[in-house]
Amino acid sequence: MTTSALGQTIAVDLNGLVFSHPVLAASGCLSTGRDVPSVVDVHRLAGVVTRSITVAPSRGSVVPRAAETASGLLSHVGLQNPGVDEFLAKDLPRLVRAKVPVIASIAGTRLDEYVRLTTALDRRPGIVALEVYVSTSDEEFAGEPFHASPERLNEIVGAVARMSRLPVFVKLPPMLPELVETARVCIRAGASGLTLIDAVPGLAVDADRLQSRLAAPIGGLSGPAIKPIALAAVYQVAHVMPRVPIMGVGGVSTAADAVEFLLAGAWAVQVGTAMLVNPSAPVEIAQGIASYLKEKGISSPADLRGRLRVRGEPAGDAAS
Amino acid sequence: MTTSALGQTIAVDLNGLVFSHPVLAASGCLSTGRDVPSVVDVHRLAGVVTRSITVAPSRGSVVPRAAETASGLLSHVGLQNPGVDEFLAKDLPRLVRAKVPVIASIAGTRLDEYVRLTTALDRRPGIVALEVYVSTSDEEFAGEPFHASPERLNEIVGAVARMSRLPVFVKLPPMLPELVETARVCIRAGASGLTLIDAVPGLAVDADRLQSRLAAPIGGLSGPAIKPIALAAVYQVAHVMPRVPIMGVGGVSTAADAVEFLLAGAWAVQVGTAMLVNPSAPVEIAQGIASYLKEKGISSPADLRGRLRVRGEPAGDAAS
Amino acid sequence: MKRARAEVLNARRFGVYHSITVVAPEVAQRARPGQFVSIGMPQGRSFIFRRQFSIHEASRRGGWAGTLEFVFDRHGPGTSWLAGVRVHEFLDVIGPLGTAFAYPAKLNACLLVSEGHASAPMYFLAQELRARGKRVDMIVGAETHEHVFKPIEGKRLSQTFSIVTADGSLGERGSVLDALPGMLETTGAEVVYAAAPRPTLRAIAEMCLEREIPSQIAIEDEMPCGTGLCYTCAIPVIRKDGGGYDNLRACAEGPVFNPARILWDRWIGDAPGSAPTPPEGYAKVRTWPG
Amino acid sequence: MKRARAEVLNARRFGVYHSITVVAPEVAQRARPGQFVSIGMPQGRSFIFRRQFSIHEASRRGGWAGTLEFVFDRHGPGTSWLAGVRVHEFLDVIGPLGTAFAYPAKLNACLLVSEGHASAPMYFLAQELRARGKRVDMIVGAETHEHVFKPIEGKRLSQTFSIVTADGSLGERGSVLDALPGMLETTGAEVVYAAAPRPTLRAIAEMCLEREIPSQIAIEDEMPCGTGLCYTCAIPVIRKDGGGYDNLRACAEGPVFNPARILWDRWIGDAPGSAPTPPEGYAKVRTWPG
Ligand SMILES: Cc1cc2nc3c(=O)[nH]c(=O)nc-3n(C[C@H](O)[C@H](O)[C@H](O)COP(=O)(O)OP(=O)(O)OC[C@H]3O[C@@H](n4cnc5c(N)ncnc54)[C@H](O)[C@@H]3O)c2cc1C
Ligand SMILES: Cc1cc2nc3c(=O)[nH]c(=O)nc-3n(C[C@H](O)[C@H](O)[C@H](O)COP(=O)(O)OP(=O)(O)OC[C@H]3O[C@@H](n4cnc5c(N)ncnc54)[C@H](O)[C@@H]3O)c2cc1C
Ligand SMILES: Cc1cc2nc3c(=O)[nH]c(=O)nc-3n(C[C@H](O)[C@H](O)[C@H](O)COP(=O)(O)O)c2cc1C
Ligand SMILES: Cc1cc2nc3c(=O)[nH]c(=O)nc-3n(C[C@H](O)[C@H](O)[C@H](O)COP(=O)(O)O)c2cc1C
Ligand code: FES
Ligand code: FES
Repeated sequence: MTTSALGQTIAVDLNGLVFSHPVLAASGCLSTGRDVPSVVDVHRLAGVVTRSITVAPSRGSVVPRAAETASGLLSHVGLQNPGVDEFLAKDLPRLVRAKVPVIASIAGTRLDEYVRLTTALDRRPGIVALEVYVSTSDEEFAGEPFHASPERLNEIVGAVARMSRLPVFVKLPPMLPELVETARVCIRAGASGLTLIDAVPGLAVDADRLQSRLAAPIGGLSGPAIKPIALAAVYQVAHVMPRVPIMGVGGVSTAADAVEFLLAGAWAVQVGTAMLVNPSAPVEIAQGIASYLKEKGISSPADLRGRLRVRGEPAGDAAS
Repeated sequence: MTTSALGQTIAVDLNGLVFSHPVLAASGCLSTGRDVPSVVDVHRLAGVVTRSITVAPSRGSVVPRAAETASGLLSHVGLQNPGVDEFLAKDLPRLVRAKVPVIASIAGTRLDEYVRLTTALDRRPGIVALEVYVSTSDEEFAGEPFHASPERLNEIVGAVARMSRLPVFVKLPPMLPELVETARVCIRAGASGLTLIDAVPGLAVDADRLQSRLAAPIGGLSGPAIKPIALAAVYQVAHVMPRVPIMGVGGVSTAADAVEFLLAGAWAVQVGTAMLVNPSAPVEIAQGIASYLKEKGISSPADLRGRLRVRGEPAGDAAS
Repeated sequence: MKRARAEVLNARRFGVYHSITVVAPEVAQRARPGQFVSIGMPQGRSFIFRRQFSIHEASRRGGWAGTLEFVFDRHGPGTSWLAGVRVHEFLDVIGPLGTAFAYPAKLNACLLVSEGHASAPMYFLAQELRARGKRVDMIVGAETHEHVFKPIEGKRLSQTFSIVTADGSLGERGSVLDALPGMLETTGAEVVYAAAPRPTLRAIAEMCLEREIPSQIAIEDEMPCGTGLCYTCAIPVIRKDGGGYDNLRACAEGPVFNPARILWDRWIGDAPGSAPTPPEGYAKVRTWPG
Repeated sequence: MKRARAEVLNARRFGVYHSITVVAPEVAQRARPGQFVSIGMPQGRSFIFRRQFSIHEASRRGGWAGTLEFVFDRHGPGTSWLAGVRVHEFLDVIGPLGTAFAYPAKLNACLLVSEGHASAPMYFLAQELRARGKRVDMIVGAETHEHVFKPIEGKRLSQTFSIVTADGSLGERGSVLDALPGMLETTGAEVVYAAAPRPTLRAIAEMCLEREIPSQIAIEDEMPCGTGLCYTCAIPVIRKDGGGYDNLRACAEGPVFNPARILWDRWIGDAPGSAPTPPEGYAKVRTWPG
């Protein structure tokens, strides 16, 4: 996207990974590159994170896969995707043709799958980074999600980082209370950055029919409802690792939302649910960030980082 | 509340702890018993969970303490409360006079504080149960919240349970991925039940003023936004511990919401944020549950438990 | 697929239904029966999904050229909000979306079966079929006479117009499923188009399969985006080569499907177990459009 | 404190302000100047907090008996929604809430200082003071002439009525702080009442403290509930015995406070560091009401 029209450069540099502006499409909300509807101006996005790609094609989960909640979307698509081979053959070329930087999100259930995915994707033109999805259940380790075990996380992220010449981002849920510790494990294992946050586990119930609204039945909560949760995750990690690039994601719908993430410590943002509601949201947000910076006389998005002033003093003053 | 008018008894029995209906006021949304506004029909509540009480009086945190988010309230009151002695002298008698069962929420920063609180509150007429707040930071253990360490949780909950003749509920945040494991620790340590969930850590940012909206700056997110998260927490724990009473809390605003929690596995619900918006919410919700049961021909709230049908099959069918 | 900030030209009611006509030439020009529009909800609401509505009429000619109409009844917050939208306000419209009903090349007698608001696209379809010289018969079902969708227009558009209401307050008492066998017989239907809630659709599809009459159904599953982005509106559809199935997006590869290719048992029903297993007939049905 | 489903009797505009009058006899009867009402927001919105508005007028007698009026300008979603509320609709009203301005027992000359929409309660207060035979003078500040709150009524209610606008489009150019010293002098004010944004309130309070003129301020901090339940609207107020302070609820123990008892430095300002430290005068001020 040309932002020179706004007289403001809003390019961002995530330790070498440069985007023309700070707004990417989040994983899962712009498929894998096929069938992108014409109402989305793909070439004006800073980048596209693909729906998480698995080794084998996956049909995803049984319907219903989505339910509306208060200011949120609960969904469980179950990583429906064509598999890495077909992605490379059919999807990637379309994204390359649209001249949009691609971040390939990879998901496995075993270490060797992450390795295979990394090998397959690493040197493909058009792919500028990998995003490691670690919320899948670990088939080699009691079915717990990978992020639940520091050892497994270290192993998976370490293998991907070692095999890849691309920047590697790890996508984490807003896990409590170990988020910062888990983030540290990822960075020590070799990750270049983090994507915060994955959708938050949630359940929706149809009281009238006495049934869950999703077949899964637990899905991921996304959209405006989770923005404060995502902001807290970004803030907490950025606070202790100011030099680690973070892509903030969760409820970004407007330029103000994006600025909030940048102030909280994100280096760029990803837009998911908002794009489903307003397909041109990412482009409008990028334009809005440029206007905001201009109005505030701030020279670049990076200058927002760490600029968040905390109101008042630390909480909890004891009685005297 | 008399529900005989509705021709339906909606009393609930939490393994011996009996409430006239399943809707309580959540901790922190009806103070400690003083200054309850006349628009709240205290005596028609199934019970009141007090704002968390500490040994010493606490002034709580610096303002601003609250911000509105999408379908949510972000707040950090910092446990402002009069301290246990004044609570017993001034607040409890008022609640007793209102003839409402009291669940005393207790919060400490050291083991001995939990012990003191338990001793002080345990045999006081009017108090029917204790709710242990474990999101405070552990002064004896690096300042991490108590729920972060299974050992400390075991110690604290064990001590409270041993010293108390009352049912003891432990209130947990929707911690990921260890929620079920943490719940197990509490029950093994002697807790009679669980309260799920505490508000979810969140941050709100004022982009225009480049500052956090709370002084804390991280607060707890509550209200409709978090309902799916709370439902998932209840469902996951209830699924593996069907005989452990759970009080569901998080975004309950309507009778349908309450029914959703009961279907997900809660034995009762607590209402917080919704009461701030609609002071008669708990009473209306209780009446709505009665109507719902009547309409569906279900004889009691307990019969909703475990009755949730999961739509379709388990998620994630592999491609063939 | 175009997006428009479309002015509301007309907002009126008939029976329990609300009708909105918007000025959206780029959408109207391309619209075909079975396709739908996606309407963005206003800001500041707790309900965020776009809402999808079948195109009831798209005027490409005359004084109304460039306008399109959709019709709805109040289900929940979205349609309640829409019911309050007034002339000269603007709507965020994306369309036309999805696949359209295919017109039969050789076959002639078309039976259109629909229930409640799902009848909305059928009138547009009837017009287009008639313009192609086809015979059109219709069955419209509804809960009560107030839910019967435009009976007068239906009569005008079709050879025979059969009304069925659950309470018998208009036409026959019963459901469209009661009326279907007889109408298939009396109208000599060669092709069936159906739009209705899922259980009814399945039953219609099976009646047609048994009789080897090709049919097309329009699906109204929940669609958060409507534009093909989210992949949550999946329908298990048997591959053309018969080897396995794919989860296709109802909003992009649908909403019109050949029911013979839908793997109904994998596509969760509202009362699982209650629907009959698909008859043997499945394989025998010729490819649509016949 | 009563809750009412209150019918809107009148909804009109003056300048940038919107005014709503509701029928709420139980609330109106009890209302005193400085108190406020809490209005519930409609369902289905993403903004859920109740919104608080000062009582601008409460009619206990005459044809309008049992009604009360509040006035607002559009800030955000809540007031935008309220601006669209029409006559005969119903609002969820709780009130009267909070503490009222105290009337001076012996002192006479009252100066009322306010800015923008915070002027709303001052007209009600002026009436009540006049009914008690007090001298009333007013300073009303605003950004532009369009934001000046009811200048004609102000003139009618007060001995001298001083208008100050930031852009000089009406009255003097400047802020109420520029006008205050002069007015204190010329009116011989013995008592000051103020309602304005926090930084202005602090400055007014300090000017009064310096001159040892007792004052009362009305606070408009964000209040999620307004009814005293949530404890998020805390204000650090020095105890009567001078021993420490308590975090009192602005909605219940306020919104009217004696500024001499507020611990301004603990109560976060909008531009911390920019406000001067409280003058020595603090301790000298006599207890209100003087
Ligand atoms: C392709 C398509 C075309 C449509 N065309 C029309 C039309 O022409 N006229 C019309 O009135 N409606 C139509 N619908 C349905 C309409 O889009 C939904 O009912 C919409 O969600 C209503 O929004 P709401 O906020 O009023 O209700 P919601 O809050 O979305 O729903 C209210 C209740 O209805 C249930 N519900 C919602 N949508 C569906 C559904 N599709 N199937 C079953 N239950 C549902 C919800 O679970 C909820 O209980 C169409 C849907 C699709 C996908
Ligand atoms: C006791 C009391 C009496 C009040 N009386 C009146 C009145 O008579 N007339 C009137 O117009 N308003 C009055 N207010 C203010 C009004 O209640 C708030 O501005 C309200 O939040 C507006 O709702 P909104 O959704 O339109 O804006 P919001 O979304 O709530 O706010 C929009 C913007 O204004 C800021 N904001 C909101 N409230 C305040 C505040 N109190 N102080 C500083 N910044 C704020 C928000 O941070 C946000 O940036 C009163 C407030 C209180 C507490
Ligand atoms: C329909 C849908 C599908 C998603 N699929 C994926 C996925 O395949 N991989 C992934 O890492 N995240 C996935 N996500 C999560 C988003 O990338 C994002 O982390 C989350 O939705 C929060 O951002 P949002 O509020 O902007 O949507 C998906 C989200 C949605 C709504
Ligand atoms: C203003 C406020 C104060 C609260 N104070 C406490 C508290 O002292 N102790 C506690 O355990 N939970 C406290 N909570 C959390 C609530 O009890 C509840 O767990 C949470 O708000 C989710 O429920 P809700 O969505 O119904 O509000 C507080 C919540 C709010 C909004
Ligand atoms: S509704 Fe989003 S892909 Fe169909
Ligand atoms: S606003 Fe809730 S206590 Fe004052």
